[in-house]
Amino acid sequence: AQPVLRVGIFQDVTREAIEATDFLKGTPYRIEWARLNGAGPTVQALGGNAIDISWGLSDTAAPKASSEDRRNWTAETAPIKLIGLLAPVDSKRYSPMLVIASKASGVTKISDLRGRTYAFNEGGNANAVGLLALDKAGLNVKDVKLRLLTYDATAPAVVAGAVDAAPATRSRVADALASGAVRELATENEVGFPGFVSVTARTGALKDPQLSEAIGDFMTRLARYLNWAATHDAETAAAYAKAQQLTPDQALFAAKSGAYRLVPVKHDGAPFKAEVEATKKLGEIGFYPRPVDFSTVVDDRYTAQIEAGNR
Amino acid sequence: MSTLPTPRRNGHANLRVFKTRAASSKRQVSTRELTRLIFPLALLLIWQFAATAGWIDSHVLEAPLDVAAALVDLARSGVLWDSLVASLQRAVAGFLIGGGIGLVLGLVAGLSRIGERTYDALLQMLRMIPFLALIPLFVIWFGVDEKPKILLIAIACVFPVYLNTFSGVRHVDAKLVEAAQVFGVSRAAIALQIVLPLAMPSILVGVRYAMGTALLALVAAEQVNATSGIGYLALNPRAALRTDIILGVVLVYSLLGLTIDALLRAAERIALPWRRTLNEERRR
Amino acid sequence: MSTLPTPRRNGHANLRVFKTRAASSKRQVSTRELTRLIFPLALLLIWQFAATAGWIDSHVLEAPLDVAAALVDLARSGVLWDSLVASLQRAVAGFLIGGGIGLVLGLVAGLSRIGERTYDALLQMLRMIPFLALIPLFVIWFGVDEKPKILLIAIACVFPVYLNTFSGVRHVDAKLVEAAQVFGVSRAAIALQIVLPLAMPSILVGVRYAMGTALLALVAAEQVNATSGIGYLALNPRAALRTDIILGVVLVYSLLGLTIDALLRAAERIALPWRRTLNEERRR
Amino acid sequence: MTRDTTAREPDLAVSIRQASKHFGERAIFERLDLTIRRREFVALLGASGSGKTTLLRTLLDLDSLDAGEGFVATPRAAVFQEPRLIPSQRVWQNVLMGVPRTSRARELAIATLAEVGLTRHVDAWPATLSGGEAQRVALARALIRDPALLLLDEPFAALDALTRLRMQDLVRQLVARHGPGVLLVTHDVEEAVRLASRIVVLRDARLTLDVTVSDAAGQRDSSHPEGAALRDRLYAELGVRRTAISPSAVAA
Amino acid sequence: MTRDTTAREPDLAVSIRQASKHFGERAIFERLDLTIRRREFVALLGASGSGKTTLLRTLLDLDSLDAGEGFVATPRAAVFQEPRLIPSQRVWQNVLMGVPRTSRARELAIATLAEVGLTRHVDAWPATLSGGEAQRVALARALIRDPALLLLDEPFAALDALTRLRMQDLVRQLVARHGPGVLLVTHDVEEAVRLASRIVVLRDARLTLDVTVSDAAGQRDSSHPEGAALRDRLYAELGVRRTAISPSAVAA
Ligand SMILES: Nc1ncnc2c1ncn2[C@@H]1O[C@H](COP(=O)(O)OP(=O)(O)OP(=O)(O)O)[C@@H](O)[C@H]1O
Ligand SMILES: Nc1ncnc2c1ncn2[C@@H]1O[C@H](COP(=O)(O)OP(=O)(O)OP(=O)(O)O)[C@@H](O)[C@H]1O
Ligand SMILES: [Mg+2]
Ligand SMILES: [Mg+2]
Repeated sequence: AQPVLRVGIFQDVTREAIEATDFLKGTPYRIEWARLNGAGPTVQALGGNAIDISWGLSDTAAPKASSEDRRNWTAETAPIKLIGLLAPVDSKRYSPMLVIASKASGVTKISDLRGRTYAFNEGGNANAVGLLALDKAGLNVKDVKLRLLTYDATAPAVVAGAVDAAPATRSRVADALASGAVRELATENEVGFPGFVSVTARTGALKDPQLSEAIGDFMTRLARYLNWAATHDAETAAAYAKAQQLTPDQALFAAKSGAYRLVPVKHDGAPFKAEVEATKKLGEIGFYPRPVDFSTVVDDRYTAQIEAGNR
Repeated sequence: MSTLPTPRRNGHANLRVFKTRAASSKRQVSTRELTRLIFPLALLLIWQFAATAGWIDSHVLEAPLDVAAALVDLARSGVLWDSLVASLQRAVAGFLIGGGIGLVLGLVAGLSRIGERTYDALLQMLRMIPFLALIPLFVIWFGVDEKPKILLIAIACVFPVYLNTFSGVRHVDAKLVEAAQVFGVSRAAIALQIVLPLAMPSILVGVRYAMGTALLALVAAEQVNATSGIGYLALNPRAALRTDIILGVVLVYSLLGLTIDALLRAAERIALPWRRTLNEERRR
Repeated sequence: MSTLPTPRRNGHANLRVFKTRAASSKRQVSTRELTRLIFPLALLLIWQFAATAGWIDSHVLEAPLDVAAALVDLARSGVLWDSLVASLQRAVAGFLIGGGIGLVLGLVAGLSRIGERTYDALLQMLRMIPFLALIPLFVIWFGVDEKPKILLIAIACVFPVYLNTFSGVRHVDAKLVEAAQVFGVSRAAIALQIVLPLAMPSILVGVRYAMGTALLALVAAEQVNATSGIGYLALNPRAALRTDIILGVVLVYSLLGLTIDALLRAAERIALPWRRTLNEERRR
Repeated sequence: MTRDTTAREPDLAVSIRQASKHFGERAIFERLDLTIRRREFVALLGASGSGKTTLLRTLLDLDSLDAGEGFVATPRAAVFQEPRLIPSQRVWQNVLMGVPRTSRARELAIATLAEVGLTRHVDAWPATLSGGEAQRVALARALIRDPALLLLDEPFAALDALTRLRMQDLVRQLVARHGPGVLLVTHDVEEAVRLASRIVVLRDARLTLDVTVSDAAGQRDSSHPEGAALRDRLYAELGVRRTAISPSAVAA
Repeated sequence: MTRDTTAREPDLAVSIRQASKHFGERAIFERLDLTIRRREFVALLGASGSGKTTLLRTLLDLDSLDAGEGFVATPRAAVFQEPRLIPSQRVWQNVLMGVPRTSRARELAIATLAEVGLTRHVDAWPATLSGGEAQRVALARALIRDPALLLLDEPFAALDALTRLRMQDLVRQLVARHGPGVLLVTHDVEEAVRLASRIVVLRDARLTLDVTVSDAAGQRDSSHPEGAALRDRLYAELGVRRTAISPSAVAA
């Protein structure tokens, strides 16, 4: 029988956009999609054998889970591993994550945040960016009034002035930025966050030869598709307009800011080094409760397949 | 019990007379039912008026008409309809399973102390488990298909029905049950033909609540691998930016609430015919 | 109503005798109460046994002892205790506000048709609104302090109490109310001294449910700016793969459920003394 | 209907005219006239299901008329056909229903309960009372006050002969003391003859009989010819043929 | 207590010995012996609150004894002091409580309801019945079956004279037809004398009187000396002094 590859995603539009193209046609395996709301459920689904790979899980999720477990994972015991990184195509203009402040707060730079309210949702990349931003300005969480909010509530809270500043996803605050209700303090790259998301696999799936092969094929196709999509905003935008009821402008913006390339996690590559660097930093400033060795949650076996797809 | 008339002070009181029979005709009653909607509609009007007059910042609260517009958009694109169908299927399935289990467990525990001793404490423990916290476990245990969703809804529905059935059964007039015992009515017949109907007012409260719970549990259930559904719409990451869509979904839920209310009122009239006669009599 | 004795077949039946008075003494009753816990404890034992025997994968379901160990860790670090205190304060405050409102609204709507017509439909609509979807709106409206949390809990508590009070009041024996009217008892006294106590069984079901709802609403409420609290713990993203912590929190909730159950049983005995006498009589 | 007859006739306890009441198709009473003055003790006889309770309910403002006009004096007191005790209140609290809770109130309740022979049950819950005890509590509840109109719906039905005589005496005393208008529903012809100053019979939706009973005429005495004749007439109206002259007059 | 007396005495409907029952400190009956044979019609008299209903409840297995031993025949049928109709079932369904629902069952119910004069109310809800009508439904419910023991707790209390006579006849017919043991609680001495083959009085927790009544001795006739003596004795036992010989024997 045909093997089944179960792929976790975060937004339906991801699936709709790729299925509108031919990149996944004729796979020797069947793909089952699972939309999961957030990093927590995704990690659980991977760990609980509900999905095989996640497309789009934040790069900090696996190291975070390792450092939060009773003991740090080793390369052998890690139940999930990053098998590829997704790098923003245009991180200058469409840097996915940035730190914003509400206009009313009068905050213009990060160092102004001392004694002010500062919000993020705990555990995810926003948390990491939030801490790195403070660190960059020589502050730590004790210098601000921390407000932990849900992901959904963070941006509205800044816009409404309920908190002074917060890390946020650019696409969520684009309108508010344009109207001047909030102002940009820093992008993720500026504060030293690599800004990758990942393709993360269940270790059990990697050990299964049939599935592993399927994943390899999928990685090639994914890399090809992403390269194509980066130059075909209009098509992706159409998917956004359909799935999320966006206006053409909004959809185009979402497509551009959602454009990524798939890069391997091989140990000598720049992305890997950036990640190791960031992981060390995040361990120091307390995002990870224990120092983590990034290489324990990485499997670079698909380097060749990814590079094939990128050619 | 109908409205209490104002007590009269010392002296004399005229007798009340109802001149015409027509006053209590069917049509009259259903018009009266509609007066229930006056207040919600009035609130809606005030809200719209305040929004139009600019007293409410649209960032804080969108005007009803804008909300309606967002809903119309959703409806036109077919999303709303698909979501409703997908969600209602899940909700109904979960409600039937959970409500059925709650009813049976409540009936048995209410009727027999052995049943109560066996599982009442367990259910009192289980009912406190926040189903939101169960989502991770459910993903691990049951994967990401329909199963965990329906199960989650079913679990949420068990408890309101169970609690109300149990209490309703326990407070059925023991004298009536005694009479039935004396006349040799079987335990099953006592349970089904006497206790169940008499506990029905209480059970229907549980059902009413469970129907609501089923829809609420959707919001949690549809966080996992749902591509449509009103729960999904409610927490759609996209929707978080648009208060008009959030409020639109809220409005959809409210209307479902009204529908459930109407259903349950009808069910009450059908399930409690002996009360209906009395109330109508008394209302005159 | 107590357990039904098995109906006897044709012929003769011996009379039942209770030989000693001691059989119904206080101690006896409370021992009997403890039998409620046998079944949950047995389940726990089986679960532990299955886990030790290796029948259950620990990734899927941790053994009770491991869960307990995780809890002990949490407790030792002080997190558990702080969380409990923080959460219970919120829950109690929200419950008192919401339950109080539900009680008053239910009583008024149950007693007067005008009250019912004015706001029953509105409440039936409001109760359906998924409070998870409300979180962003609440942050916008009420900020990120304690206010939105307590409000969220209060809202969740209004409806179970309201529905049960309303139904309980409506199903109070109209004959008793008639008698009180005839004897010139004031409306307020009828409501508070006659209807309220008689509707108490139903109201207590609502209270029981609302106490659970208050704790459940914590999970949603404590997503907003909480750094402690059992709701926060329940959905703590850190616990992503730590089923032992998730289950530990679930266990804490269960134990709270048992506590609430014990409280409510005591409340029932106090609030319904006239039923207590009867039941004890009948149990002998 | 709204003209104020009170001012003109302060002595009336009940005055209804042309009153009609239907349940569905069935007329319970039709164009019925009834006047009861203060101090008047009216006994209402009638077959089971003839509408006696319904008539009392309209006088108590619990049912409304389909047609007719009239008024009733307030305050009213009643003993319903069932005891209607509040199960959540102890016996003495039930007796004090609607009575201002002054410091003496409980004493008063206890005294009244003593009169109906329930000293032992002052603090009992209604659900533990026997049928006759519950009925006596309901009676005590009516006796404790000073009504302008007293409505009694078979108040002695569940009582043994001795207790019944005592209760009848209590009602007589209350009537002598406060002089309300009384309407007593009973199935016991002897009881009616012994207590009432006027007897009416409800039959086929009308008051088919309305006779005054006076001590002077010897009507209360079953061995007196007047008394025998009255009894015969009442039994005849109720459809019963007496095979023997049968006054069951008993006294404590 | 468990020895099987049934085999030896199939003719017994009730046999209890040394039975005691307390509520709290109070003894309702103490070391009470009572035997009722099939075809025996026992009337139980006693003051309000003396424990008659409690005794019936133990015989119905609804209350248990504190001490004593005995057995009662089954099947049993009963008319409780209150009607105890199921409000959620129509009158005819109430009558058929516990009766197998054969195709003829409803007809049978209608026929029985006709006998108690409730043809009109066959399909009514119990809550719409008058007090006497409800009591007659409860009576019909007992009359429709063929019990070994029939327990009647003041079954005619809410009925007018005429209806009461009819209902008494119906009970007599049932007893003649099926021959159950009967225990009838009543407050009406005349009724007891007229119906019963034996009369017992419950007083101070004991059966203080236990007399057989026979047609032959003229005891049922109030004008006969034997009858008058029996009545005097019963009234005396109940604490009532008869001012006049007063048989209220009436017939339809
Ligand atoms: N709510 C109702 N709906 C329909 N019929 C009713 C209702 N209430 C009473 N009735 C009918 O009206 C008739 C009169 O009832 P009512 O209770 O007044 O009788 P009553 O004279 O008091 O009889 P009893 O002596 O048996 O108490 C009865 O036949 C009864 O069935
Ligand atoms: N559950 C109970 N708890 C305490 N006392 C009770 C209980 N049930 C009955 N009693 C008391 O026992 C006594 C006997 O009650 P029972 O009902 O047997 O009297 P009865 O002879 O049937 O009187 P009546 O003729 O008034 O119906 C009463 O005084 C009553 O108050
Ligand atoms: Mg009546
Ligand atoms: Mg009795």
